[in-house]
Amino acid sequence: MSVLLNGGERILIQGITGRQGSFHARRMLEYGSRVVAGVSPGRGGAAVEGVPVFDTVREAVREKGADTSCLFVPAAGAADAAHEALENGIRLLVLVTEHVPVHDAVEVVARAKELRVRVIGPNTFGIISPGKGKIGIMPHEYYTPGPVGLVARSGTLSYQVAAELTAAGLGQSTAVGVGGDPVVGCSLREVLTHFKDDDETRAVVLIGEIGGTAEEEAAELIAGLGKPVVAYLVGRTAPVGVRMGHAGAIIERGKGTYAGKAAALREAGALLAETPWQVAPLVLKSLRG
Amino acid sequence: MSVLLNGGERILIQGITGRQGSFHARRMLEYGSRVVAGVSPGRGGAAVEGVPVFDTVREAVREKGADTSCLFVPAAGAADAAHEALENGIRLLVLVTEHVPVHDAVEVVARAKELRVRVIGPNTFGIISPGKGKIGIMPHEYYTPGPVGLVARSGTLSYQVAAELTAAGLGQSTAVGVGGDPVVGCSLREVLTHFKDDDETRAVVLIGEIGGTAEEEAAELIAGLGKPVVAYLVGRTAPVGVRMGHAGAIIERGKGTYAGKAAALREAGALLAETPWQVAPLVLKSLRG
Amino acid sequence: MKLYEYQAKEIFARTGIPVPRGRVVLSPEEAAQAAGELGGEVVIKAQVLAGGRGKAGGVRFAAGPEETAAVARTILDLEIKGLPVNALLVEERLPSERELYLSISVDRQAGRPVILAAAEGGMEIETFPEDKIRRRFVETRRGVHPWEGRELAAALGLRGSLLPEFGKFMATLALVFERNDAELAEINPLVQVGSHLVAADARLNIDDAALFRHPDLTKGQELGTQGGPSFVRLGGDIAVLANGAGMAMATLDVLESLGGKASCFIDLGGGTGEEEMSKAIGILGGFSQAMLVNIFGGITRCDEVARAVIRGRQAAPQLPLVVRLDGTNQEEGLRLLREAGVAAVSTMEEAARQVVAQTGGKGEKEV
Amino acid sequence: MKLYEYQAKEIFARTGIPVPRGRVVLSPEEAAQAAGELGGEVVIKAQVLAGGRGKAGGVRFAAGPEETAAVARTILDLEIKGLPVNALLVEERLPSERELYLSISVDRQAGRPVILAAAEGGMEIETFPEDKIRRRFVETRRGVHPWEGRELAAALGLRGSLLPEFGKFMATLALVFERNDAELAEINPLVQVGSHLVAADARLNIDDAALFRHPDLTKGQELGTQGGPSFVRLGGDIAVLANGAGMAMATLDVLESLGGKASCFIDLGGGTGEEEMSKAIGILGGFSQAMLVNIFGGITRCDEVARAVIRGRQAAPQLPLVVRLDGTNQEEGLRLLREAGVAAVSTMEEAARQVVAQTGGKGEKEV
Repeated sequence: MSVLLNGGERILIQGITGRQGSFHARRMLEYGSRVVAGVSPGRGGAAVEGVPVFDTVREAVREKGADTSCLFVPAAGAADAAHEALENGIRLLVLVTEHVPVHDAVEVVARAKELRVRVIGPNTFGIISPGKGKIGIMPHEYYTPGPVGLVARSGTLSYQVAAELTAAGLGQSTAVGVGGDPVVGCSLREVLTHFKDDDETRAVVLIGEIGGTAEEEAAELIAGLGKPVVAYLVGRTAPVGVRMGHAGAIIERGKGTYAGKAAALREAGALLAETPWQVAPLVLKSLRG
Repeated sequence: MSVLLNGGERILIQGITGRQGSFHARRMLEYGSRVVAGVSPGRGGAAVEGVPVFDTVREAVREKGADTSCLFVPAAGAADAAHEALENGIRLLVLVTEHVPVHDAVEVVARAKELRVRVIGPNTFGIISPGKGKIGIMPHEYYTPGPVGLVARSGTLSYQVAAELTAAGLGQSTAVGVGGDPVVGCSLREVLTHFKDDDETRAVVLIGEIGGTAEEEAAELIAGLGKPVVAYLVGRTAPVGVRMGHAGAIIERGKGTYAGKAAALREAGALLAETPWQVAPLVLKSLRG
Repeated sequence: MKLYEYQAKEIFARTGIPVPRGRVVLSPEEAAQAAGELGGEVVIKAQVLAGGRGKAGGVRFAAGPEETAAVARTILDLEIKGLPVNALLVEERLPSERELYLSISVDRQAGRPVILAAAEGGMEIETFPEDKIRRRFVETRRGVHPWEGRELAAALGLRGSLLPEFGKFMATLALVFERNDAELAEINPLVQVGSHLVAADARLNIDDAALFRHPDLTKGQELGTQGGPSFVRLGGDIAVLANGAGMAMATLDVLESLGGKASCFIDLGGGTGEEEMSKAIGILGGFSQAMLVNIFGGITRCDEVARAVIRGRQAAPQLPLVVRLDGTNQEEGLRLLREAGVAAVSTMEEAARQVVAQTGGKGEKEV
Repeated sequence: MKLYEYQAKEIFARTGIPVPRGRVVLSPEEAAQAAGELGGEVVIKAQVLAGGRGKAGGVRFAAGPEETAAVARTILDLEIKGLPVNALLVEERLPSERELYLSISVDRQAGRPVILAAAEGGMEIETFPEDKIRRRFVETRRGVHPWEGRELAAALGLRGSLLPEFGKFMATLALVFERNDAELAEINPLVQVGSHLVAADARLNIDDAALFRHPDLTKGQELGTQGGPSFVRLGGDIAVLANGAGMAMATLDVLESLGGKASCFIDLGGGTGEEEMSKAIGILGGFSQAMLVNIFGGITRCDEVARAVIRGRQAAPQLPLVVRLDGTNQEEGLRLLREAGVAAVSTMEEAARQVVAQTGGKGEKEV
């Protein structure tokens, strides 16, 4: 078993004729993911990397049975494309697009809840179950199958940690990016519940950052998880009230400080890494321990 | 049994301190309806006709257990007040207000459906089960208990017909105004289904008018009703494309003509009256027949 | 309230819907000037609130200021369905490659807005075969997204860049519909010019009941908007004052079956004040041979109607008047009328027969 | 993007939220003129994008043009949290009877907007005791209705005509929030003047990612908005170029624990073009002793970063540079750097240690 993915997904790429869409369609196909269709309004009838392109999600679902979408549509049209997926029967939506307006994200996430569609992102690198499949943009060469479940808000930092784990001989059961934006469809906490039930996952790495209270809420589950958790938090040195990069990590109104998150995680029983290269040793220790 | 009302309603008057609200609160109390509270924002703590006034529906429901609202709030604030009722647990909402913008009515009706609240109106005279209770503005002196179920789009015309029925010795089980506006919460058709199941109702009078297709849709139920139906339609001489008064009766795009409605009703087995004073004789005939 | 084409197009353009370049003019001279500014061929369109304008000669083409002035003069002299032509819209003539139809209106039965689209345009939607029309209901709280337009466009057989173009267009029209409390927003034809879509015509009807929140749209409105009495002009000789649209229509039907015909009627909305009522009665008297007041008071109170009738009648004291009052505060109303020397009859039937008799109708036909 | 108080108030007023009479001025002379026009007592407020303005002397009262000019001069000479005061807002001083707090912001955990209200105002909401704050989540698709505001007002203990007033006020603030893609719309204090409510202060922060649909709000924006790289100034001496906010923060944390400190950093958003990247690198070089490029390419491609580094470096060729590239197209990136004479290190840890050593940091502290 793996988390969120089962390998049977029939994947649609929304925005497949774009630069990122076509590049990552090829990369997903290389990795063995079943990309069955693309959508690019006005480009219906074309093909990208051998994948047929449709004008609408409706056609892609009808003609190719797509049930999962990986969305690369630029920010201005991302919410529109996401709603198209939601209303046309897509069950898992991986919203890779960065810079989606937060009001748009609120609407997409709210509607997805009503329709019970799982949304990962926006601003996510996606999901990878090494050796089984991937939906997203992570450089899959750095991942390898194994016992560590990885969940992160940040993309590149999680690649760094995955690479460190792999280099230390620690493969990953599934790595999930919940997305770096303020409002996302799936929380750190929710991914932990999946790891809890996953036989293949024997330890969990949680990569968090300042801002919001997602880490504190996830921490509440750690004691009952039955698996060791290694947490790595960034933003310890970030000034208060300054937005740290695009992702919107920001300490506001006294919420979301490094100290508060670190304390919550530590008290819940997580081991805390202070650098990316401390993560793998702590995981090894916790698995032995 | 009676239709829509059971006499146990705990009635709230929204807009009770206004001219219409206070006048009709008194009239409802006179008729024996259980008016338990009024709402008039900013007037909380006052009393009208001995009925306590609250600032919010929330308080009226909490303090007095109101479950039904009769709404007199002027058009500009009617939708807001209606939503307040819907979100605070009111189960039956009689929207008397005229001139509610149709976009507002669409939202109120849609939300009521989600919450499974019954909405009568807007632009309705309400519901009366003679001798048992009334919620609305009809001049109740013209009604008397009896076997005729009456449903109408128009208010005054239905008073006229009720008076004719009463004068002919034909009392009414329940009289319902669905409201004269283009979009209403409860259709003629829906009221017919209630009359079908009502033991006290032995014949039904349906008062319709040109515009829309509510009468045609109601006609579909007449054959299976098991009770005679007398229909009276107005607007036979109305010019095409002209809005006939406030209520918005209008023949548009070839839909809603007198001829089409009359044919549908006649074919379904209804007896057609051509004047208000023909209704009672036809009912008598159908009950004998 | 119906807006003129040029008003509708102003609103469309402001919201982001492409419309032809052009402007509204009041004289042949202005028309010529507009044609000069626009250059090339122009289309000159009568600004009247009536359908069938094209068939009546109200839409014509011209090239250059001179021809435009001549055509403008001709159209300004027209009367279209009884309406004078006071203004013209002079626009660039578009090199249309395809004509479509697109509208949003409120569907009474469904209780929500519905979008109608067709891959043909230019003629009245009523004449379209049903199988050529695509329908899509609007979930109002969700709004209309461009993807819904793309699906509709695909169903109409549009391909390529027209698909996203139609999607944006439809979403924007839905915004116009929503923001302006429209009953109808219609583009017919919607034309394709190269890879773009342009609203060649525009209709926008605003819900009278919602005008209070669109102060910019209302100017010089008096009767026929919300709150006041609703006034409808007909063709006969009996002025009718009734309360409620149903009662009003019943009265007209009954008059007709007795051989009479109404000249006009006023539907007194529930709660109309005495002042407004008496003003309305004064107006009605102006073009009628007799007047019928037919009131069954519910929320309307008979005493107020009686006072209004007595006051309003002063504008036409010689006009034969038949009054029937029933319902709320009936006794007081009848007493007031008696004191003012106005006889009231007791039933609607009797009232209708009397007024028809007074205007020479035969009043004999049995109903 | 944070708006200045006067900009926020313009938007508030346009949407129907009452604000004090007043105007923005740039000099003591203009301030005096404004005070003369307003008459009576005025309040003069520094227009800076920083909290704690009042404590820093940036909000003061005056009466009459002369005193106003003097006060304005004083405030214009201030520096508030390192920011110069370039503009003042001169407003009528309101006879406030009560101060309230009202805001709408996006709640990350709930995934939707939340309204906060309190029956006290004027101080920072962070300092309010939790039990004085009333919260209400917004169902965005339904919008915020006045009745919700009335319920909140009742919960705050407001009575009488203030109840419907607060209801309308809150619904209008929600409109401002929604229509402007706000992250935060805050009124603190919201003051009662007679039976009315007025926004005495105003904060409006717009979502950078949504600025593309608010062209009216953006002028002279270059860095820091969506699409381009995100630039943050810090206090140290090492310029940091990283991709992804998480990686950037990790880099800063690691530098600090090794005894170094970043002068500024740029988060290259995924898919930033080479041109933009090299421009960003040029800017960074300007106020730093050394530069650290730390990239793990996912959607970012190492070869593009390498080209940008080589180009951008031309602006400061003497600046010590440490590069670490990993991930997508890594080989090509490393080859390009080698050819340009730039040595790349292979791990993040090594890169951090090298750059700290080059700026005199001890680089010894174990982590």
